[in-house]
Amino acid sequence: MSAAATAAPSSSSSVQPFLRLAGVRKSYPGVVALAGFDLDVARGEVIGIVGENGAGKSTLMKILGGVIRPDRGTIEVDGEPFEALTVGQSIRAGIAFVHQELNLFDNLDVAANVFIGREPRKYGLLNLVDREGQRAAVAPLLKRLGAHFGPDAPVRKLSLAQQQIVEIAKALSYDARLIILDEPTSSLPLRETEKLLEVIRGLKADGISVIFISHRLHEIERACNRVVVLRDGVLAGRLDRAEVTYQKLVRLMIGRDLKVVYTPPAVARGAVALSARDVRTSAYPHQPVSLDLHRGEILGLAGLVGSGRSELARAIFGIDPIFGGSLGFEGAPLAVKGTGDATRRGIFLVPEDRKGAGILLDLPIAQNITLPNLDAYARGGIVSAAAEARRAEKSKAELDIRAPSVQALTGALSGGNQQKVALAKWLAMDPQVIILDEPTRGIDVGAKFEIYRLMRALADAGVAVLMISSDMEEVIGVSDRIAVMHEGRISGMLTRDRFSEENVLLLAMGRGLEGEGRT
Amino acid sequence: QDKKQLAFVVNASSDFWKLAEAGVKKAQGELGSYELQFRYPAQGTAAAQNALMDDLVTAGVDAIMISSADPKNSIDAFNRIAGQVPLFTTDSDAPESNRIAYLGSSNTDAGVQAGEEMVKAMAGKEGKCMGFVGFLGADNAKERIAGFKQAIEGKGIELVDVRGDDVDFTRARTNVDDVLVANPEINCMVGFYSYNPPKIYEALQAAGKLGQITVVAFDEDPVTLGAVKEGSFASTVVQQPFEWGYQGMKLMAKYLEGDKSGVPENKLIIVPTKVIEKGNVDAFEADLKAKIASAG
Amino acid sequence: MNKKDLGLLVLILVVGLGVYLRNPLFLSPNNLANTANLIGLFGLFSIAQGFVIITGGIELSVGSMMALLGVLFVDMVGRLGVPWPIAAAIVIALGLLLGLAHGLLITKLRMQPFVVTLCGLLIYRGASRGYTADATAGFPFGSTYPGLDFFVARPWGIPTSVFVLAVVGVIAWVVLHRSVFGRYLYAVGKNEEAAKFSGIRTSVVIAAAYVICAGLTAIAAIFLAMYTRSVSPSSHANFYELYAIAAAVLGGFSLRGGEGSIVGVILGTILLQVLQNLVNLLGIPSSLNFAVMGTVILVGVLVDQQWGHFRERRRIREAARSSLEQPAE
Amino acid sequence: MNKKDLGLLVLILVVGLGVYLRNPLFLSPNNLANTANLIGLFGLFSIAQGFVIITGGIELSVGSMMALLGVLFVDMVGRLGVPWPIAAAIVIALGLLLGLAHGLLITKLRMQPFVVTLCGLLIYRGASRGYTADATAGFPFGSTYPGLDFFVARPWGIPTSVFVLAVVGVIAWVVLHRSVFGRYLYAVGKNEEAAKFSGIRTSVVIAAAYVICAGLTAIAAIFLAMYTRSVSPSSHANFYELYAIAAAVLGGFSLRGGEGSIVGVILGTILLQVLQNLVNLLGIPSSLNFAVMGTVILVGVLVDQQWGHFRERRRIREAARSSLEQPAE
Ligand SMILES: Nc1ncnc2c1ncn2[C@@H]1O[C@H](COP(=O)(O)OP(=O)(O)OP(=O)(O)O)[C@@H](O)[C@H]1O
Ligand SMILES: Nc1ncnc2c1ncn2[C@@H]1O[C@H](COP(=O)(O)OP(=O)(O)OP(=O)(O)O)[C@@H](O)[C@H]1O
Ligand SMILES: [Mg+2]
Ligand SMILES: [Mg+2]
Repeated sequence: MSAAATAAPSSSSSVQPFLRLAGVRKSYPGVVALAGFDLDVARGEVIGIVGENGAGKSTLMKILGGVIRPDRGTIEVDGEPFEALTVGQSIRAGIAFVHQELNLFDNLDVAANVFIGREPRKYGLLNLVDREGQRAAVAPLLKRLGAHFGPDAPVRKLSLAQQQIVEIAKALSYDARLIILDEPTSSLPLRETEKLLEVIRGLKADGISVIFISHRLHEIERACNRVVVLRDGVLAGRLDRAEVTYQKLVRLMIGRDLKVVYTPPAVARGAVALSARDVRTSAYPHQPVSLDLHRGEILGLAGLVGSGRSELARAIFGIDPIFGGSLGFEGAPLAVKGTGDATRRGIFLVPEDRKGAGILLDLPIAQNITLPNLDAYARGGIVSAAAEARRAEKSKAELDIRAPSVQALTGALSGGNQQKVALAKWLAMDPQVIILDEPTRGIDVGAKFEIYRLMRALADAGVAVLMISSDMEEVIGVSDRIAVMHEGRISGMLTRDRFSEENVLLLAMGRGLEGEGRT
Repeated sequence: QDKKQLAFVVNASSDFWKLAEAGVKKAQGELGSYELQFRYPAQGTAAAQNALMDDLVTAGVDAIMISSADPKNSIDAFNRIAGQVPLFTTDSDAPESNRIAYLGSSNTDAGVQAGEEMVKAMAGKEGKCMGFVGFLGADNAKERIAGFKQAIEGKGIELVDVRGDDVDFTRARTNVDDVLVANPEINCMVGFYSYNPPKIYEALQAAGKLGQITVVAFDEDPVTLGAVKEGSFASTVVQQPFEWGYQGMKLMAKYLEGDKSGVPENKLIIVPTKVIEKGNVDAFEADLKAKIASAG
Repeated sequence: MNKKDLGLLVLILVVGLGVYLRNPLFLSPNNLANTANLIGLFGLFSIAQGFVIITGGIELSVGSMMALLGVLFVDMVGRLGVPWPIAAAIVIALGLLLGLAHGLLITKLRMQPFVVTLCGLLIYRGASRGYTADATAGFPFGSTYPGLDFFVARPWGIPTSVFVLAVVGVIAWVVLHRSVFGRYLYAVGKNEEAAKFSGIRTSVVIAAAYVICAGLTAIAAIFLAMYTRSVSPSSHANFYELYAIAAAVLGGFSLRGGEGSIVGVILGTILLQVLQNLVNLLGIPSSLNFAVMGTVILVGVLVDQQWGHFRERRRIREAARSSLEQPAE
Repeated sequence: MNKKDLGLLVLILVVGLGVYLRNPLFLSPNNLANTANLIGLFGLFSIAQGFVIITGGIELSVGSMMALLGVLFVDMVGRLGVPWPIAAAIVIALGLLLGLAHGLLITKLRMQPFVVTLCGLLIYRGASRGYTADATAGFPFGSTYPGLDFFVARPWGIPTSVFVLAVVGVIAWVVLHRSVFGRYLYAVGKNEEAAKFSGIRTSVVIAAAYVICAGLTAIAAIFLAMYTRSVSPSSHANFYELYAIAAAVLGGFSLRGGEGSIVGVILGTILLQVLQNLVNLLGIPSSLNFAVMGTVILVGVLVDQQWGHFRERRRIREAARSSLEQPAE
């Protein structure tokens, strides 16, 4: 690709696009993440980018955000060509970026996070932060996104979903001309997602371009003018709004048709494996929660941001203390003083915060997988590298983890593959009860259905599965029963015959179902 | 507090000062109407000592005797203290300050004595000596070294170098070990601080060179005395810290009572250093034990 | 003032009251002035340390740097006859340069702060000892230098070091808690990577922290040299970095970076100095000095922390109980 | 042996060769044995420190603990006449207890390791000084204790401390690099939260690291006490924790936890001791001891690291180029 060729205006569009990528390439040792990629983004256009985990979406975005340097290719922003952008250049060029992984400072408050790096200042040379101005600017943004916290809230007190909202608010606060959203909805529940889609429409109307990456294809369908499909670092197809269908997207992404059938209902619901009686957690000590989880079933746990689902899961797993009530396992009382007590009985949790708690980014894949059950791969306290590698290879094949080798650092994997590793470490053991907190957060459709299949297989094998999810489609498609939480209590329990988006939503907002009292 | 308080402030913690403490205890037995204190600073620095003296004066002490870690440069602090209570120096002096008097030995004299002992012990042989000390820059070290050099001048004996160890016993030992390796020509050694001779002894013992190298020591560490008794060391030069503590306290008490006759014209009360060698080491040791026992 | 600082203040007051009851001279103007002087002096380099700790770094060379700069200052003024304002300027400039060197080694050559400053600790100590050949640098007896007693003067009974600390403290507070640069310090300390993604020039911010630290340390070095009036390079300010770090940690700084307040580090300094003073005032054997200090810090931090935990738990438990009595809805 | 260790080894060989050329006595059996003895001794507590550092913690009380345990050991054997194996057992048991106390304070009461062990540094130093009322503990002249020279013996010219270090080193290597517990240590050091979510009892792992550290330190304390034969509590092993930390950091440990190797820390110890030895052998003034040590560490780490960077860059550049030449698929 010569410089002359890239500089020449493209024949297809007479208007100069806001952004033009040509021949962008990026390789890591052992992987070609992007193999020569071209992309035009016009003003006011919402472009969806989809692709399997590891297809190179985030890599592309990081190049635009100036976080990494491409090996070659050119980037043209508003007519100005660059070989590579720095973070500063990218920001100055009007590109705002919501990273796939959160990049917040939990020692600062919301407003400070939103304006980090470009604080409104006062007193000229003294360079003090204009804290009032900051707050005033952030409050409406939060409102627009439907957040229930103020600009002064310390970020460390926010849940993951709330933090995601802060990230989005941050991108919106830039006077940006292009906003990149790398899986912004991965942990956002329905209502907040709706708000976001609304915001995107507004941006479009203002002539601001948006690049929207998501594994939730329905969102892509609804929000985008144009969809670009990436596969293995190369362009697999472009679809205009009119051509976009779910099936087509899937075919382009994974190269074959995918039968979108959600899993069949439980074959047989077994005995109660895990029971919670009036359990009180620190987030909502005044709200006792009672719940029975049966063997062989997948119990969906739905609710809005901060409804206390994750807190409940953490309490059951022994991370957080329980302030009242009791847990039972197999009919006997269960005391969990630490995670060891839970894992010893086969009660596992895949946490929502993958990067911070789900896996160790700095360890090889194999070591992550064997970590919870290391004794099984050791003799006399000495770890057998061979046994470990065998197990890891098996998991890699079973879950189709895309990585150069099982000795690769987990942190170098794409988000979706990291999630598979987080799952793999429990599946390599003998689960009795498995709690999955947002199990498909950031996972591509192919893998998603793979995980649903795995969950169902587990349930059919008699495992009790509790799935916390904010993805409405998933909750309704996968669960055998749905428990809905509202502000720390179970506001309703739905059986399959009463599954509907509307019912889940009503309960999640704390209203009773039509024609019924509260459960 | 109706009893008058006298304080004896030392420069660092070491066994040496235990003897002075014994002397102070003996004095306490005779000075019933006084309260005597014996104070170690938190660190062996002049700054810590001066802060300690400030605090003592604040706490109502009536007279202080100090062994300063850095008398030359503490003159202002001394004068500040001396302006409030009578101040005496011991061990190392600050003649320019307003202290009432100095009571102690002369480090230069002690160094000279050690040098003379070395000359005597070498008995006309050529000597290449290595010295060992804690702080090379400290006054007492410099004076002792200077006195030693003065005495060996022109006697065919040379002090090749002095190795410092910052009062780290490990380094004190390593220094001797390393000198034995690196400087095979060395045939005499001097340990200037009280813990140096024992380290010399141990290193020589480990290297099997006891008796082959002539050693002159300072102070009365049990190992040093043992080595003298055994004949491994030629001799050791000892000060009389017990007397400093004892006489010092009596002197201060008398001074506070208005009797200034104890302070001579030149304001120097020199308690002479003694040479301990094979002949008098047993008597010295017995005396030492008795003194410590007397303090109880 | 946040809750942590408040806890520390209470601890200081409790200890102070205890000492006062045992020996009322604790509050005598003279003793207060002496202690305040040391607080001023130690506070300066403890704040300095705070700037580095907030970035997740550490500055271990504080004590050695003070020895080197102190030796140079005293030697220049006392032996070479350099007018003291010039000597002070040289010393502060040298301090800034050393800080810059640390900052560059850490940011440009990506060395661990611990390694860089540990080497600093060794090298500066060695350099200052080599410079005087282990002798003590001091002023000739009876010499006076017009204006130089500024550093030891006590206008209205208050040592100048206290005034300087007050000024530096206020500036540092504004810089750390109100300025853009301060915010960057917090951001860099919490997550350097994310700070970089936010367009913050993290290397500049971190290097600046070391420069500020060294600059303040240089000022403290002059005060300390004037307080001791002589500098024995082998022991001068030995391991003062530990005091500074202890003051910062007591004051709520986290060695992982991103946490801490100026009020906290000053309170930490006060506590440490009161503890030192207490040992001398109460006639506790000096050998126990360290033991007392260690015990009070341990108990203080423990109580402070457990108290917070305890209240949090009680709050939750009470919420749980109250809802039991009147079942929710 | 990884690449970092190799770099360190090369540095040691280069320094060693340099010293040898200037003074061939460097390689004399006597000097080697002397240096090896110190390496054995310092290696023990440096490995100990490594166990704590790997968890992301720090143990600052090493030096003070060695003073306290050393004083007790010498006093028990020398003054109280306790048979030495019993005294040794008591001292090691006490060490383990202190380590357990640190571990519990850090894990159960969630205090910062720096604070806990800094208080330990102060308290144990104070306690040992208080115990002897600042006197030096020593053995009576000429006294011998059957079997006690084990600690200073040199069978076949090799000091026993070296044998002990070899044994401890091999065990530590297996534990850290091959065992389940070692894996847990790394995991906890890299991300305590994630380790907890994997069902690891992180408190137990961390507490165990402090216990191991204290246990090894206690053994080193006995060796050191037997080496100096007398223990002056105010200065004995003062700030030896810095040596230990320096050895670990030189050996590739990261103070953020989760990184480091046993081979590395032993090589780090060797380098530090060779540097100490060099000063005496080359007749460099003692005052420059520290300056030499600091400079060599700084240059060594710098060269090692820059060399690593350079190779890494080249590797990435080559990967980029080669992938360009044969486009994937
Ligand atoms: N720092 C890195 N080192 C090595 N390989 C990397 C690194 N970052 C990404 N990769 C690899 O580059 C490829 C593309 O990753 P990228 O994160 O762009 O995928 P993605 O399309 O965003 O996937 P996901 O949907 O899972 O987020 C993957 O194979 C990944 O393993
Ligand atoms: N570390 C924390 N400290 C204080 N409050 C917290 C913390 N984490 C969560 N919370 C609060 O606890 C409540 C319950 O949060 P939890 O994460 O359990 O909810 P959730 O239903 O899983 O929601 P989400 O979808 O946000 O994960 C929320 O109000 C949240 O703000
Ligand atoms: Mg991605
Ligand atoms: Mg949640």
